[in-house]
Amino acid sequence: MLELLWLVPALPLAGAIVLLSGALRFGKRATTVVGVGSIGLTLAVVLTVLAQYAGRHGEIVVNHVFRWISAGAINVDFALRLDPLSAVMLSFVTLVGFIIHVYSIGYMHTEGDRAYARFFAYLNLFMFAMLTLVLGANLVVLFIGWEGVGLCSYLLIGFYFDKEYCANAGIKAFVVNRIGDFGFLLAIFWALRVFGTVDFTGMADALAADPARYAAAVTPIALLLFVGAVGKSAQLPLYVWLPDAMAGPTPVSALIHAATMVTAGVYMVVRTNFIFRLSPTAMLVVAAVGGVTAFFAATIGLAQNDIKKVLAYSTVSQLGYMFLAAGAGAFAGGIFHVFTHAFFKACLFLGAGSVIHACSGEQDMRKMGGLAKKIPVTYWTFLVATLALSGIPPFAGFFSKDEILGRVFAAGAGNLNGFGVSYLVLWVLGVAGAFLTALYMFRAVYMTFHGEFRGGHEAEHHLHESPPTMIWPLRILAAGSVVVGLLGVGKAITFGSDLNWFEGFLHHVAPTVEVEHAPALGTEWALIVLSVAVAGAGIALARRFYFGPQAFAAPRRIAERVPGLYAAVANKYYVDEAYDRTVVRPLGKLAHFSWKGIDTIAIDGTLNASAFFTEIAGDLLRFLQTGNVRNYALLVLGGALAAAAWLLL
Amino acid sequence: MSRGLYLLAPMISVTVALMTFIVIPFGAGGDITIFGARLGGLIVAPDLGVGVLWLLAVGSLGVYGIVLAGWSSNNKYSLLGGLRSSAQLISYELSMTLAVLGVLMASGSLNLEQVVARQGGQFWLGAIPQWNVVPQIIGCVVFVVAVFAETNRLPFDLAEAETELVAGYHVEYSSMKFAAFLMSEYMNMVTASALIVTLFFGGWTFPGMGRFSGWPLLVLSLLSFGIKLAFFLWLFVWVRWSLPRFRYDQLMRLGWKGLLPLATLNLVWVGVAMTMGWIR
Amino acid sequence: MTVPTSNFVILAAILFAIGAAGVLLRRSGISILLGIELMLNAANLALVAFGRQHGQLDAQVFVFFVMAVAAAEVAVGLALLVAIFRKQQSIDVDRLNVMRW
Amino acid sequence: MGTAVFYLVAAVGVVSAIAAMAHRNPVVNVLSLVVTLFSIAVSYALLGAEFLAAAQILVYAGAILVLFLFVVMLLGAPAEPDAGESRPFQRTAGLALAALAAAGGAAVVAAIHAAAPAGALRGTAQALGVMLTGEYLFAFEFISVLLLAALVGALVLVKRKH
Repeated sequence: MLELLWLVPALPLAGAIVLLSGALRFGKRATTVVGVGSIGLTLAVVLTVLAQYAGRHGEIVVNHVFRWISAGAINVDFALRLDPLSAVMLSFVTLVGFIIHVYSIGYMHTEGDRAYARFFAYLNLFMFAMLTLVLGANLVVLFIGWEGVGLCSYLLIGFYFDKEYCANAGIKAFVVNRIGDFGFLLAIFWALRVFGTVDFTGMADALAADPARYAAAVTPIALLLFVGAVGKSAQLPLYVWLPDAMAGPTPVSALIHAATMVTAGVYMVVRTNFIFRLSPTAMLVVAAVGGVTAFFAATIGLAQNDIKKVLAYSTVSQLGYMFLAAGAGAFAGGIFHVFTHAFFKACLFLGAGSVIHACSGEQDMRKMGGLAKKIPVTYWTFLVATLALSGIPPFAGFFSKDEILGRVFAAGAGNLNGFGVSYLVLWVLGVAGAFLTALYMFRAVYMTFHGEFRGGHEAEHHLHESPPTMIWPLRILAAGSVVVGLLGVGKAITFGSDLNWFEGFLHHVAPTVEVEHAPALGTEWALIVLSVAVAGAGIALARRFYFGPQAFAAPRRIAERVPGLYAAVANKYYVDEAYDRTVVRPLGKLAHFSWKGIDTIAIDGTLNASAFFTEIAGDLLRFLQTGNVRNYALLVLGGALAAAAWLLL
Repeated sequence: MSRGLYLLAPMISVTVALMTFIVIPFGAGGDITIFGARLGGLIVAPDLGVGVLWLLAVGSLGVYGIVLAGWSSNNKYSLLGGLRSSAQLISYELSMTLAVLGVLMASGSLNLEQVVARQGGQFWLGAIPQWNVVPQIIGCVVFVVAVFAETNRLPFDLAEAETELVAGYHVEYSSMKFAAFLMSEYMNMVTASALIVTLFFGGWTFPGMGRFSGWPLLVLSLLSFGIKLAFFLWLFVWVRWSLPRFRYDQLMRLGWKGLLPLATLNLVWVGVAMTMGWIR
Repeated sequence: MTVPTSNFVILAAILFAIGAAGVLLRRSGISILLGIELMLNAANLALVAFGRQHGQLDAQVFVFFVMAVAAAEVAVGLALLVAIFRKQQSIDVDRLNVMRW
Repeated sequence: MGTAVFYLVAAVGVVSAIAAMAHRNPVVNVLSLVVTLFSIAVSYALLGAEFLAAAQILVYAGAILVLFLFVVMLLGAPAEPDAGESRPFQRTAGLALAALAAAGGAAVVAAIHAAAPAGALRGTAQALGVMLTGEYLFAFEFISVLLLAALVGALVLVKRKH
């Protein structure tokens, strides 16, 4: 069965091709069968493959499909690789992907047949790209998937391309991603030059055999790879595209911008951890970017009123945690957070979708409220996922976030790579972020589901629970948000007995960087209690601010007292405006100059001038063309004699 | 139109007809010596290395006589006859040359004496003389037909064509000038027959000639050549009274679409047969 | 005795000059083609003469090729003349100036 | 004897060449050129190129000039419309250039006059055939393509559109 690994990306691709080759003229039923069916089949294949793989004890299975590039000493195969890391990714990507496909049946059913088919074609294509990314056995194959998900992201964000802000958001996502991809490409070239191969196994073997030889190249390659990851995973300073990407349909936000694609950056860093772990600088950079982003995005999330924007900044923030973990050497911990996050963030987004669906497309939380009674299933699933995200035990997020914070603290206390103080500062940021997370998430919950409905009588009348195809995915994902955390119960919680199945499973490919002086058990328990307390404090504050008769009074007072700060946060620290002023507009001016100044005047002018002179020359020379054959003969003979004379004399 | 050309035309015809004969070997001298010189082969110009080429080159000049006659007579019938003749001659010369090439390949020489020598003395199956006609029957047929056309004989006498053009290119000629044309035509007939004999029917050789030498060989070879020549001259006359004249388009079609492919086929066949060793 | 090479070359030069004059001075298309043929033949003669001077047969092979090319050229040239004559009832090349500016 | 033949042939060739270029009657032009080409064929024979001599007659006299004659007659032997030269400059320059070409040839001769021929050379059909099918095989085959192209071209040009 493992030989059939190629089916995993091939099935969604086939689905996409079938849908696109039908020129998007299938009816809804046919589209559903093809679009969802292909992913269902993929899920079946993946489950079979994983069931078989479970007995292999972390063995690395590489499946060479065909030789792709062969140029001199450079050989790149189109090869798929199944190892614990890709197995984990494979499992939740396919599962969450399938659930979201099912959810989309209900969510998109109001679209026209064409748009419906287009949507599922793109979703299938996205699944193909994501699975290729996950399964790629070398950087180049990974890069195909990388670009593929970027393309699909662009297509799906701009799905409602007739609305200008959607199209612009798609372009923005594409362009910002391009910056990261550029770094990634450079990293691939550099790796190819240094290692002579881009194969993960080959590079890891080369590094293991002679680390000193590659010492100089490791840091730049790692940093360039990280540039790519920053772009794809929406970290500072390239995070700006992700909030705008909420312009796409909600299932897309759930699938791409929460569960799968944005985690590709984390996945890639963990995938190439054999490079990162050799470069303390790069590790610190990864951790710093992640930690700062985690805090920074959380603060922005506090002041957002669009329910999807809140979730988007939450995603950015959580991705920051993942990078923080990776940067602290807890690669397995990072992936664990990716794993749990996929469930509860997908659940949150789908819940948000359900809310939006219920409110007839309204996304502003200020016009919601009191929805808990109207759409109870959505409310309860949303609440479960929120608790998971906030890190309340025993929900999934608690285990993964606690693992991360514990590892970061350990790295700081154990003076990892000599950057102990830095890691401690990042730990503080992380804890503060956890507090803010609980705060903004429960703000969203209270604003949306509690209090009075603020959306007007008309909208209230339309409130309704979503169809089963949307409810059941919510239930499954909510259940997942509760249980998946148990896969990676931390050492401290079980009082030192190693029950962390997740980390053990990943140990072969992404071993955690252990620090010399691990914190004592008591310290760890203190940390656990601290993080839970912080989350609880966040929830309590949110309840005080946004619940009950005094709701909104306190935040309004704060906003009035420090208007500058509030405005800055509400306007996302003016980052977009700053980019607009420093990058976009100068570039626009440059482009305008290239067009008007260089292209029109210099290049076109040169061409026109040469054409003009040719015309003049032709006007003059045509007097030679008498139209008389004998005259031509005379000229030819004269010329021949002149040539002969020149040769002879 | 131009009296000089008008007079020149029959002269050209006769001259060319006479010139072609000089390369044809018409008998074997063997070891006879006359006035101290060894007689050897009976041929007018034995040293002309280009032999057959000469034949073709000079033979192709015969058209000038007809064309000039047709044009200088200042007569529409004449002009038409001349035009027809020039096109016809050019067309059939191609097939004729290709047919001759087959013989040349088999003989490996341009010299007609060599061509004849290759055909004499040996037999297939003890009875069939090794004349070129046997392996190259297609070439032979093509050559004979083409030669009929080259000599402007019926059924290809479109240049004269009494029923359409009165008498074609020589309608305005009379007395000795007319006689010159007729003479050249008959001389061409003789030359053509001699060529057929030389190229395809063993020339002056005859079965059993190995037993003779000296004067008897000379006499018998002349006799052999004469008999074969007479047969083909008879054939010319026989055909003239047996077949009607072709229409002009039929003539052209036969030349280009019939004889030319056949001659090419013959050439290919000779090449293959020689490569495979079926003929020497 | 053998004739010196120079004699042939001079003959070739004279013939070439005559042919060139014909091409340049005559107005009939046929005459121009004839002049071209004469020039070609003069060049051929010089080629063969020089070939003998240097003891090489290659010159004769070249002449053979020139003849073949000349045959092709004449076929096309005469076809052109016939086509032109059909069009304007004349082969006066001075009247062929429709391609003039 | 060779020298005597050469001078005779050269004289005939030059005179007929002049006639071929200068005579008003196109038929005379063609026939004169036949004579010139004949004299060139004899010159070839004198130079030892016997195959070329035969080929010269066969190809030029036997085919090319017959074609000329054929066309001349087909077009009704058109004489030049008027004797006058419409382009005086053309006439002067043409004559001057032709004279210059002849003089140039003579100048070349002056350079080689002293040298004796490398030796007798017999351009037999066999010798040329070996070269044509050996060293020059490609050119030889290419000529066949050229001839075919010319054939098709001529056909296309002359064929009347229906």
